[in-house]
Amino acid sequence: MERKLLTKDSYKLLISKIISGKYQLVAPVKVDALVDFRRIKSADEITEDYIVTVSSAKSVAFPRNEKLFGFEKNNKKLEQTDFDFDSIPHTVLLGVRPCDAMGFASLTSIFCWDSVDKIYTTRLERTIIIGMSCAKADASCFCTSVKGNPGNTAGNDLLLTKTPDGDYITEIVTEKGAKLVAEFYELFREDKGAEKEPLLANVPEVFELDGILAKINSKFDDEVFWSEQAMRCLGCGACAYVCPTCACFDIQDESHGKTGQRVRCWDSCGLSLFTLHTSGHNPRQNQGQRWRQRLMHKFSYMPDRLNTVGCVGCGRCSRACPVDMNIAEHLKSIIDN
Amino acid sequence: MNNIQQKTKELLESGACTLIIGYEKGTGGKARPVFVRKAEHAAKLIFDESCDQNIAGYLYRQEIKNESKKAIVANNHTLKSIVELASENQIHEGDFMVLAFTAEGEIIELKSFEEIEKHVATLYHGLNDEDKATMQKIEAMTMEERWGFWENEFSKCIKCYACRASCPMCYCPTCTVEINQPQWIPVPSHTLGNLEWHVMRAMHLAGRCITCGQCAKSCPLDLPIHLLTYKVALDSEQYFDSVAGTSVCANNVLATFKTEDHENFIR
Amino acid sequence: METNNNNSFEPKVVAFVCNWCTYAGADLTGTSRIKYAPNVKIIRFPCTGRIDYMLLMKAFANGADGIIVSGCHPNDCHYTSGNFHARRRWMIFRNLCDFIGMDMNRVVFSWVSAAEGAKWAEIVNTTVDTIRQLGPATSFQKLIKNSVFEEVGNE
Amino acid sequence: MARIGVFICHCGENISATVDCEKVAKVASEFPGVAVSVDYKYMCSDPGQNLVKEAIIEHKLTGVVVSACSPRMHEPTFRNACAEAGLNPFLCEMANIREHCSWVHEKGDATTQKAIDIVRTLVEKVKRNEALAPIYVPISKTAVVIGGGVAGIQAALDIADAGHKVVMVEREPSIGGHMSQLSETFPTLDCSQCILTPRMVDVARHPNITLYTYAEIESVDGSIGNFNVKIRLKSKSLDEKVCTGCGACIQKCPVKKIPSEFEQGLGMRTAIYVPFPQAVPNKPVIDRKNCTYYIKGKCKVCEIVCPTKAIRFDQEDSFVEVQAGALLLATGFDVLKTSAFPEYGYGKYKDVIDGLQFERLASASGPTKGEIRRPSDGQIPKKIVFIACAGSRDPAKGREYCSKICCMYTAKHAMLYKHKVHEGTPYIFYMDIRATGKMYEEFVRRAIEEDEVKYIRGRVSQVYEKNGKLIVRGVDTLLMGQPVEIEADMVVLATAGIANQGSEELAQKLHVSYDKHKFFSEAHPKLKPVETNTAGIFLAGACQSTKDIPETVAAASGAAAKVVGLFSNDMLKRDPLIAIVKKSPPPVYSSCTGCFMCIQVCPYQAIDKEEIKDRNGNIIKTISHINPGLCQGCGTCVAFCKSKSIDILGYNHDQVYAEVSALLNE
Repeated sequence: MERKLLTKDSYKLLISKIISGKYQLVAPVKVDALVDFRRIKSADEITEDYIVTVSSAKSVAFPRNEKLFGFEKNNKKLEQTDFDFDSIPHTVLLGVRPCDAMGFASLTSIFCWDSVDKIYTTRLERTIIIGMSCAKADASCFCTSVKGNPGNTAGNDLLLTKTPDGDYITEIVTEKGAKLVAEFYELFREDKGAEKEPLLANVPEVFELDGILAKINSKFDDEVFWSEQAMRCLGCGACAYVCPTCACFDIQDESHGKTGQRVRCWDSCGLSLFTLHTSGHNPRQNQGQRWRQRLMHKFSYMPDRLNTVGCVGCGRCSRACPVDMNIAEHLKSIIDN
Repeated sequence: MNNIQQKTKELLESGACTLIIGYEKGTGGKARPVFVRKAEHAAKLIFDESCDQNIAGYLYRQEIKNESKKAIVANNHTLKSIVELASENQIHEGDFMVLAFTAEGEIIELKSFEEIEKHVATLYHGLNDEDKATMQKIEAMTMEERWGFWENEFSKCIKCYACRASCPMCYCPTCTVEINQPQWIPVPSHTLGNLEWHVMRAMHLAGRCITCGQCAKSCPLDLPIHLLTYKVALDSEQYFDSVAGTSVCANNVLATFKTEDHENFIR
Repeated sequence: METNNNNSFEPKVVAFVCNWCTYAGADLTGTSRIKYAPNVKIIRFPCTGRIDYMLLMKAFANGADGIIVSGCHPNDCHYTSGNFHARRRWMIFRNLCDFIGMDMNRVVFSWVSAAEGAKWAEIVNTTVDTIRQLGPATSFQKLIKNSVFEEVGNE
Repeated sequence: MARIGVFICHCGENISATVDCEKVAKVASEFPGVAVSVDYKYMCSDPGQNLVKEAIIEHKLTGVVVSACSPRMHEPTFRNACAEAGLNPFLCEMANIREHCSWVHEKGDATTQKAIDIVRTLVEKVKRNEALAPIYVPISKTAVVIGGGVAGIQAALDIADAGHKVVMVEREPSIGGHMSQLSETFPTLDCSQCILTPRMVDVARHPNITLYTYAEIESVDGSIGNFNVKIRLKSKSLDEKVCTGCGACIQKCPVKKIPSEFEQGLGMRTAIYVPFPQAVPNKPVIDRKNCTYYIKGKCKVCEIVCPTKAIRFDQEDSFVEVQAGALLLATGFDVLKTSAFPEYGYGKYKDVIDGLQFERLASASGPTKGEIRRPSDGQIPKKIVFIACAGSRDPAKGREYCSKICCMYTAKHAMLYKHKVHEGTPYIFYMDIRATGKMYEEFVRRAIEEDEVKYIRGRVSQVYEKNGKLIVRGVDTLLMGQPVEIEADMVVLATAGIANQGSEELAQKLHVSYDKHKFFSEAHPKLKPVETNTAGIFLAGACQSTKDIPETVAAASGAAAKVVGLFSNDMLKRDPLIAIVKKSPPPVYSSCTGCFMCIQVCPYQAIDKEEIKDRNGNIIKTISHINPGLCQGCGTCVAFCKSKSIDILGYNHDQVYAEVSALLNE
């Protein structure tokens, strides 16, 4: 893979040039005590002091609310305003962790499964992902258990790895990445061939993925197992909403008087309403069944049908969970049990 | 710490209890709720300062209601919530055992709602210094600043409803947000709908919020939404002398009235 | 808040009133032919006790610039105590709204009896004047406009 | 799909002078769901109504908006018209563009636009209206009258005479109440017993009245039309069916020194007794607290002397249950008896008595046979001081209200005294004289002018005994606060009338509200003075606030009329605009979570609990339930319920939400 070097000064320059150019730049910034992605106006806003951002980067391609089309009722006639693809901005997404970047593959596999979701794909196409390798990890990280690693290039267009002297090793992963480098070629230097591995965080493997994949289906009918696992789960949607691969959505019409819009917004299988039928019947009656769905979807249905694991080991769900439903720990118990 | 393990072990061994709801050490050493059914697992249980999560909400969960002999390891927040939940007819005396702690850390069993009320009466009911300071800061702002502050906060809300799920007082099997005829709270998480949601949530907690702050602690985006319910709790106390979680037979502040209630804002 | 210097601004005001006192009072304003500003439109409720604070939120969310809530004077409630319950609810609600920075000058609470036709006209006129001075409820209107297109990058 | 008809009325020129009605009709015709929209000169005229009716049939309308005057004016008119054309009347709404629009605004676009907005709002509402039918509740045509004083007697007779069954429950061994204790009555000075006793006998004899004396209400459940009243019949230790009321037992009873309640402690009675000679029923009861047999286990003299062997020492309390359509509370009042006035020496000096005791002294059947003699030594007092407002209008020590009857009975007392003791001098200390009834002022004037009663406007500060006289110290405020001291032989306090003992307990059993003085509260101080806020429970007499006899009887007849009115139909027809607890499919059954806070909110006690059971009868959950017979449709519970599990027909969530939205958005 081709490598370049971006000095710390030219890194800042690159950011300024991107902002002043045709791209909008989205990067991690400090939002009070947290770090999250925001559109930024200056390089100073960016922070590097984070394990992962609170929210995943998925909203660049799969925003939490997406207006699919607008409508207006006039004199008993309905007029529709189609989605405006021109409104999708060209975006550079900076500071994405390798786990997050890997998540786009999962999302894409869902949004392009039987038919292609043009809005999603266009948003993703217009986004250049500049990843940032992890130098730190915490107790919730487990990317190495799902075939990722802190310096994984997959899903990135460029991957930066910060060296001790503050420069960035730049790996050019895709054509798109190469184009961006070409666009700002004057900022990139030749790589000195520094070793990347020692700069990366150590993320121990919590479980053996193949073991899970092999065993999880056999646990499906073990109601006691799932209900014990989900005993403390409160049934909120925090895990799904911060997850880089959760793709479930709801479709809502929002209207004021004669005008309105159809909106696609995030939804979560953890919420009891998710599967509630009009009849009152709920095929997933208890939290154990909903929790099972979450794990099965990621570790059985997606591998089976989409040939991809629906989890990138970012650990966000565990961090966001009010009751510490640590997914890695629960997965491990599938093997142990 | 050991006395909780010892006590619960005895309860499980003797068969006095078949389930203990308590705390254990979770990821990164932070405390989390745990359900212990076997005496040999009693060693998992901890009780220390990190156990500040309000876990009273588990008491009315159907799975747990079905358990006949259960005990809950209750911190002060949980105790207050138990009182409030009892006053709202959601939990009933004798359905569970309550293990609490004296100021000295001694484990005690509170055998009746009356004993819990008495214990709760000895506890501090106000806000902590940090929250007090934040409240004062917000109240000192101009109206525009306050709006700006909350608009920014509400814009971050992703409507995961962790605040609702973790609040022991949010026990409705069908929440108003789940009603779509009419759609009181928009499903998408835009600022306008988020604002409506948080205002409604705070209003629904009028006279019921025991100021544990669990909603904010649970928020993945760290929104200071506990201040909204605190505001309502403080007003309930200031104007109507109602403090939630102190009396099993108290009437809700908005379910009662006095003919001489304040009305200087009414023309 | 931007003040509106444009004279063309016509405030949109919703009045939530009880059937027995204020609705009848407004009828009396009519039969007495007392003129008032046409900006206020009435929604009838059986009692102030029925008026859900979420409807006030909905009024702002639908673009109202101001709100009047009005019912029977204390002790005059057709249902004896609906207005007392409402009064407590409003107290808590308006303090909460004030806390989040909503302009409570835009929400007028009043008691207007079936005999107070003139008071109704006065309440409407002063409310419309106040809101004319405050200008459109831009804080809410901004949220209404942005209600869907808020995503990362649009903060 | 909705097919709404919109009918814009010009009201002559009342509307069209300022509103462009044709434009309103045209714009409304383009609203979604509107099938027809027309304007017409006089919509309420016959041709106008026919326009509505024909449109309902021609366009198969599912809803109608008549855009005209206030619904308070013509809503019934147009709802009837709709019903005649086969449309449920509750699918018709009025858009008030006259009182709320054309009459209050100048002619112009803004006024027309407002009319359009109002019409649009009501169109959106009516789309969500439901066809409703009046609620019918079957009525058990029996009234339970609680209390057998003059109020209860009057009400019971009125209801019974109208052909309905009455069950009267009296706590004491005899009916009659306070009125039977009175001597003469103001302002006519006719004998109280003479007018009351025949009425008492009427009650006992009336084929429609069942009388339970020495009985109390044990419990009440149910609601208007169908109360279930459980009555405790306290043991009289006697078989009433066997007893002939000969009185032999009373004469032979060895315990003779029990202060008589009827004589207000001024006379004595036996342990087996009838309270007074004219008692109804005139059969004795044994006062077990004072009976030697019950205290010591032996005596039984009454059993020995009874010619019919009616005494039953081992009789226990029994219960009867009555299905009643209405309850009438006539439990009366009491007088403030306490040592509330130590400064007046009440309870300390035998010759300081209250007004009710004076009535017994003045009564021909009383302990002194109607002669005014002081309790201490039986002497005829030469000077009597009457003190009005003893405890009334006294927020500090007594009651802040005016007891209302004292001014008049004190004047009467002074007058009776003067009539019986011509040389005597009556003094009355008073604050104000309130003589507002028919012939009342004249009565007081007579006391002052003809009977020379000495009225002194001022308060008494102290009464004390000195040399066998009661020294009354007060001030005369009409003489610039000059101190007054009277050496009296007797002092009569017009003590405050207070709520009857046990009224609070009874109110709680019946779920009727009461004020801070424990008097029962009327449903509306002006418009519903004899109703309580619990439908089907009515009030008569002094249990609501102290009242004199004419007012009590008027209230009793008023309450009786309400009961008779209720009983005039087999079914109770009620407006269907009431609240309901929403149900949903299993496994939720209802979003109601059973916090039952709504029960506290309801002003009408219309909310109770409902158990949802599976087919084996196991309780799945307990939720709130609103009794359609009691709900008045205020909707306070609707706005209170957090989970929005309660809704109200006619103003439901969907309707009002749509109205807000439609009012503000085109």
